Amino acid sequence: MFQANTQIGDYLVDEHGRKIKLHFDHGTTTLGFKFQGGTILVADSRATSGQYIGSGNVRKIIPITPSLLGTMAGGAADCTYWERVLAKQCKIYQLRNRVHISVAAASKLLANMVYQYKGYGLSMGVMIAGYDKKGPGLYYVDNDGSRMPGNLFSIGSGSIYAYGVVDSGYRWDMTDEEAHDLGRRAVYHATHRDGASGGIVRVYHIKEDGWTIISEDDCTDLHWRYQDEKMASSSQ
Amino acid sequence: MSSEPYSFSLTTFSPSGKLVQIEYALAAVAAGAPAVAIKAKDGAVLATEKKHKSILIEEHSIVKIENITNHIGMVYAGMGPDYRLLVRQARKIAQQYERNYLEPIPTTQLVQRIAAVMQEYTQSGGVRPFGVSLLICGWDNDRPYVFQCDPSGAYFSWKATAMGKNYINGKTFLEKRYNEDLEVDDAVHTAILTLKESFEGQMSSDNIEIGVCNKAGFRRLSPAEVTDYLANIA
Amino acid sequence: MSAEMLAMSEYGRDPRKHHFSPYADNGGTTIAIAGDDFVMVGSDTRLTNYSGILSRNQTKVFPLTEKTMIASTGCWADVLSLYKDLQAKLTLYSQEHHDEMSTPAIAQLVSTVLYWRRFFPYYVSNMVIGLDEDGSGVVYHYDPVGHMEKLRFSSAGASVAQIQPLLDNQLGALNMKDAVPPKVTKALAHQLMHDAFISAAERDVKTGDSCIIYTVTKDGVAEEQVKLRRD
Amino acid sequence: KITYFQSILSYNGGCVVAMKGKNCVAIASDLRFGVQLQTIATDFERVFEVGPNLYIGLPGLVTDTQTVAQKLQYRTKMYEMREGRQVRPQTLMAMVQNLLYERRFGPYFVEPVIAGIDPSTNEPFICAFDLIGCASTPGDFCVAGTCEENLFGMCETLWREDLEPEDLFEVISQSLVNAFDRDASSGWGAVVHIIEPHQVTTRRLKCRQD
Amino acid sequence: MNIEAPPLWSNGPKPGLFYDFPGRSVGQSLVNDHAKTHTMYPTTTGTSVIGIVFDGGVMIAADKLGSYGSLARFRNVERIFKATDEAVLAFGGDIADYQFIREVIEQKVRDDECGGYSKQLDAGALHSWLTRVLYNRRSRFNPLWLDCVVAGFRAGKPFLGFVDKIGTAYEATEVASGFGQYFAIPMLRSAREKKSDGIFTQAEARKVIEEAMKVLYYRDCRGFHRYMVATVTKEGVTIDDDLDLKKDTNWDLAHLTKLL
Amino acid sequence: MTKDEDIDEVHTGFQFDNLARNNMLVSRGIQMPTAVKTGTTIVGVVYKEGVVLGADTRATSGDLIADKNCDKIHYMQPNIYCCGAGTAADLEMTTQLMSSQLELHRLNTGRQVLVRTANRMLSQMLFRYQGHVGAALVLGGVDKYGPALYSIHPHGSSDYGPYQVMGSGSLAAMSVFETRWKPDLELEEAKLMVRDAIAAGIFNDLFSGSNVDMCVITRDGATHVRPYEVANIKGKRLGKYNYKRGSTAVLSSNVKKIEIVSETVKKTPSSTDESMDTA
Repeated sequence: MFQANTQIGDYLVDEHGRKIKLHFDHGTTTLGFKFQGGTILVADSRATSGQYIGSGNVRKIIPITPSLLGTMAGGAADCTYWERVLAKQCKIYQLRNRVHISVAAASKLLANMVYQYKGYGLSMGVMIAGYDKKGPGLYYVDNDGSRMPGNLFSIGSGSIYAYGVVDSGYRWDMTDEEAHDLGRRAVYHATHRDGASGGIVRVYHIKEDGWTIISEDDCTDLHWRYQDEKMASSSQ
Repeated sequence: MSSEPYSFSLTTFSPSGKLVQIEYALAAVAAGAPAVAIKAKDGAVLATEKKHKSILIEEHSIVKIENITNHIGMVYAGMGPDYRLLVRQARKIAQQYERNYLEPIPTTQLVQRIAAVMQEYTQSGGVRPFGVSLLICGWDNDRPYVFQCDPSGAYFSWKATAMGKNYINGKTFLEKRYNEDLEVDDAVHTAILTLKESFEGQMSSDNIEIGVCNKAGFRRLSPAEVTDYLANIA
Repeated sequence: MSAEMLAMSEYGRDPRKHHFSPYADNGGTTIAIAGDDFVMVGSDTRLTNYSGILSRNQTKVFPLTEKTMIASTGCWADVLSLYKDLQAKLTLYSQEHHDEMSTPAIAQLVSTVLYWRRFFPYYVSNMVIGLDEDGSGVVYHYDPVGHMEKLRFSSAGASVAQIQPLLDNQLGALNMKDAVPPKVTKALAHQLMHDAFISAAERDVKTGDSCIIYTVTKDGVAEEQVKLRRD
Repeated sequence: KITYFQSILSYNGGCVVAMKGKNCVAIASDLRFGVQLQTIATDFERVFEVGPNLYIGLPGLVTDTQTVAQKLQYRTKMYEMREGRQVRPQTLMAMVQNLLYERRFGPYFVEPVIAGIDPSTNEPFICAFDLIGCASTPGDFCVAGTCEENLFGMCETLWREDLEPEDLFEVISQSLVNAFDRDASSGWGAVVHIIEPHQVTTRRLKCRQD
Repeated sequence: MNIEAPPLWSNGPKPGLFYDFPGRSVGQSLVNDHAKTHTMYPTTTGTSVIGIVFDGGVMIAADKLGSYGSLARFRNVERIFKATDEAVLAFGGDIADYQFIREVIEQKVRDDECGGYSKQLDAGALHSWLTRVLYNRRSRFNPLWLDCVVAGFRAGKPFLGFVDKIGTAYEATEVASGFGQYFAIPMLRSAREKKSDGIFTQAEARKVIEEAMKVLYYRDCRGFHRYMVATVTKEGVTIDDDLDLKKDTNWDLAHLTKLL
Repeated sequence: MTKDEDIDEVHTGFQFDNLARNNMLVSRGIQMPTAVKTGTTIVGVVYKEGVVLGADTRATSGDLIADKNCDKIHYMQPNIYCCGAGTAADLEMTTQLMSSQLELHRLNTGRQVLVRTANRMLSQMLFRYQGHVGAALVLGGVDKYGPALYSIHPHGSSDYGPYQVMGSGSLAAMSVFETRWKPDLELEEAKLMVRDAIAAGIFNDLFSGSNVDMCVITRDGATHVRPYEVANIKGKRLGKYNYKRGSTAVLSSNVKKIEIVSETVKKTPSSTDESMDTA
């Protein structure tokens, strides 16, 4: 199906040299961190095809098992497809071994899968997060097959803004509410500054008993809410 | 010219604060064939005497009243060749303005710019002032305009004026005859009569020229039309 | 400009300078709107190559099952092949299962089929529309390599940029104070689709001639054709 | 190679739309100043006042937006002083055309949009240019900027004849806001000028901030 | 411009930038850079084919020139052939590819006959089959450089279809390839629009086809005056294979184009 | 010394001050934006007493229709008109410039301009720019030698003949003339032929569209009819998109009153015909 020397891009003009606009949807600010209360994943919901906003309502946090989540940054189809494959593998693993797969193993499976396609032009920057017997787990996996564990990742074109906010407020011993708010604020600020992030800020929390959706707020509501807070605090 | 003091350069002031070359240019104008301009209620009229040095000259081969644009006309008193250069300049200026602003040049703007050209020749090295005064009439902004432009670069807006040989008589005549309610036809008559003040010999369509400007634009009258006007006066 | 067009034309050039591309952009626009018990999908009927109209009467919506249709535009050769491939797969499925595949299952199938060509993609803008198991309308929208999204309304193809903001505004009630999304009736869906195609035909050279609007309900598919500009 | 974006015209983002109404015109723009996807400022005005009821929007590369705005200011002020009259919209159109076409082979990356009311006739006037000064003067609306396709779609459906100033405001605002909400490089606030013979109403809109 | 910033992860976007998928950067330069390795081109070519549906049948026409670049190399090439009683095919593009596919189709038809299948291939079937063959070759980057016009019957109804070298296929009441698309299609369409019912008789169809072939001869440098017309009706296929336009052409105009 | 040109900041000739910067951008891989092109079908035909010119009215930028009703038949002189295809700005400015030069020529010579003069001046100008000024023209007019019709190509070559076509729809238009043209056409025949040729372009070429414009030039002058025929009517919308006043959320509002020193409003009769295509 694929010849290594055939980069499809060479043919994205028609025979008269006119460009063929082949845009893939892709997604953009995702954030994940571990703290005393588990793992938090936050993501925006915008998918852009070129400059055009293809969708404002994409689920960039993808359930893999009841205790595992994956995030999506890069090519939307790449992430959804391979995380779907991963979900299947995890299910098989569970059926074979009668235990939930660990975060480490799941992320390793994914990294191995995409490593086979290294150089083929996949575009993925994902986090695999969950909770297993070692406690909260968080792994970064990308399309080259890189995989690494960590306490805090942000991925996507808006990640630099999210890092700024989350780094300034991050403590291991945050309460759940503080963690939710920090994640939400970080991604909100990323959506404000990054053109390719936006829509809805979704906050997921993974604890021992699985993941839950904490909140899904429209960026615009958050903006005016935070704006009001600023006004209120400055007027005091 | 070397006999004159303060003329070693064309652009040097005399102690009394005059640029004598400009005065000489005005003298050339005053010696030129008379020209008249009258603003009427619904237009404006230019007229000039066009006497030929020899009866052998083809009368209508030379014209003095020229269109600058569709709505602006011009005539002169003084030196013909200088005038023709200014006509070409004026046409260029008008065309350039129209290309810049997609709107026919307003008469005032044309006058300003042509006056600037004339002024430049009073101040630059190696040139002499133009030996002509211009009468420019045009129609824009729903009304007629009449301007005079002198070799110095000075310009004036007139209700009616005359220049060239015997211009004082002409002006005096116009001061008597002019009124604000003139229509173009009357203005043509008045213009012819003004020329007559100093005209020697029999006036005919061969030796005067008339241009008329109104809403529809400026045009030089054909010899036949001039003959008609002359017949009406006689 | 004629010189340029001639240079571009097939036979105007030195034969050795022909350039092969497996892709072409054949235009076309589709819109889909889902209601509670129906789903409406429309396409324009103009098929173009780079400067001319190949056909004035080519729908871009194809039936997959009795309650599912696919709307695809883009590279027409890919559209036809994708459709044939899906037809084959659905035939196999129905013969194996003695049942038609459900709309959500087809939606997932389309995503996977598209992704299988990840490194030599089908150049198509796709929407799968149909009735789900509860009989309510659904629209699935795809990018060329199979990223799928379930929506209530969407547009795809050449004029998507012209049409989608209007749908957002009129059906999503975005950017209007105190407005709530309206209940999507057949009349509303039809009106919006009709007006959106008219607007698109005004501004996009690749959209025009006419539009065919299909309404899928549990009773079957109704079809209506509306004339558009032909220039 | 820098990266993907459609053209240098969308490097900084921004869009402008102008519409005719009944004895009025409106011109509106977004307020984003970005560098590719990074939003630098959300209060960047790209619509400039040229005369009491004459405005010009200059979407495109911001450095050129500012240069062209300044050059036009110079030219229009000189015109006003020389001729002792206000610049008419048609005259401004000619000026812009010349300014842009002079750089036919090294263009400014702006696509201006003019909206105004002719002071002598009170006729509404709108026009739009491409980057080398080809003017089009439609009777309904003009759009330019990063999301012009989106804007065309909105305006084409929403615009109708004889809009009163208040209705014109709603139509132009809804067209603009919904159009740039589908565009990653414009938005973050909008400003709308409704121009009537005797007054200009300027409103800032509450918009999405992502 | 933050152009030198490293990507956020390998193969990912640089800060503040879009993702850059391989192949995103499309442009003229790519065409030229890779033209050598990936360009396939026709050598001996045939130009336009035109076709039209009339009341009770289909008619197609093609001239008989095989061009080698600008050389009018072969002046008696048949580009139309009868496949079965219900299908004729005409081809523009590379003559060698045409002869190859013709061979294949003729063998298919013979196989069907020998196999004793009762139903012969009709135009609809051949059209569908061609779309698969051409799309398949296109997908392997080894295209058959052809524009195919398939005329005849499908399920007893007149059928006229088109397939190009990448598998773009459609049916229409008038089709044309090459320059025919520019010159002939407008003529055929407007001729049909002038008829209130939009239906040509066979004689009318023949007339517009002749007109169109004439214009193509006048204006297409790769056009020719000798041409073939194939007509498919219920009665079967007739091919007029030795037609000549020369006597109908008029070059008086030449005297009026002296440049002043 | 300050000249008028400096005050107006208007230069005769092209400015290249942005060129270095723009070339730098190109070298960094940035795509240059495209200018509006008028894909266009334009034609002209000579008939017994004069010339009929025709054009469509669509201007495109890429696949987008930038202008639905642009005027492609440009005035050159009372007896000469010129249709243009190619880069819209080039056409507009080239014809404006030439029209003004021809006007000077007319004033300075005091005679009606010959069509051949216009042809020569245009082709010489385009030749000077070596095709960089992207104008493809059909030039027609009537002078003392009778009707004349030229087509001029962007590189400066020109072509004389009884009918001419240009633009992306030219091939479709050509098919009409090739089948129907004959010497000594009557006016009505010529108009119909031009109409059909433009319509062929409008309906078959994607980059030509909207209306048919026509200009008939005879010895007595020219009549420029715009539109001659509305070939396509915009469909009627079914919905009414009225927003309740106050629907749009406003952050701030400011009203600036304009002091009107003197007001004389005159109605221009021509101002209504622009809105023709918007119904």
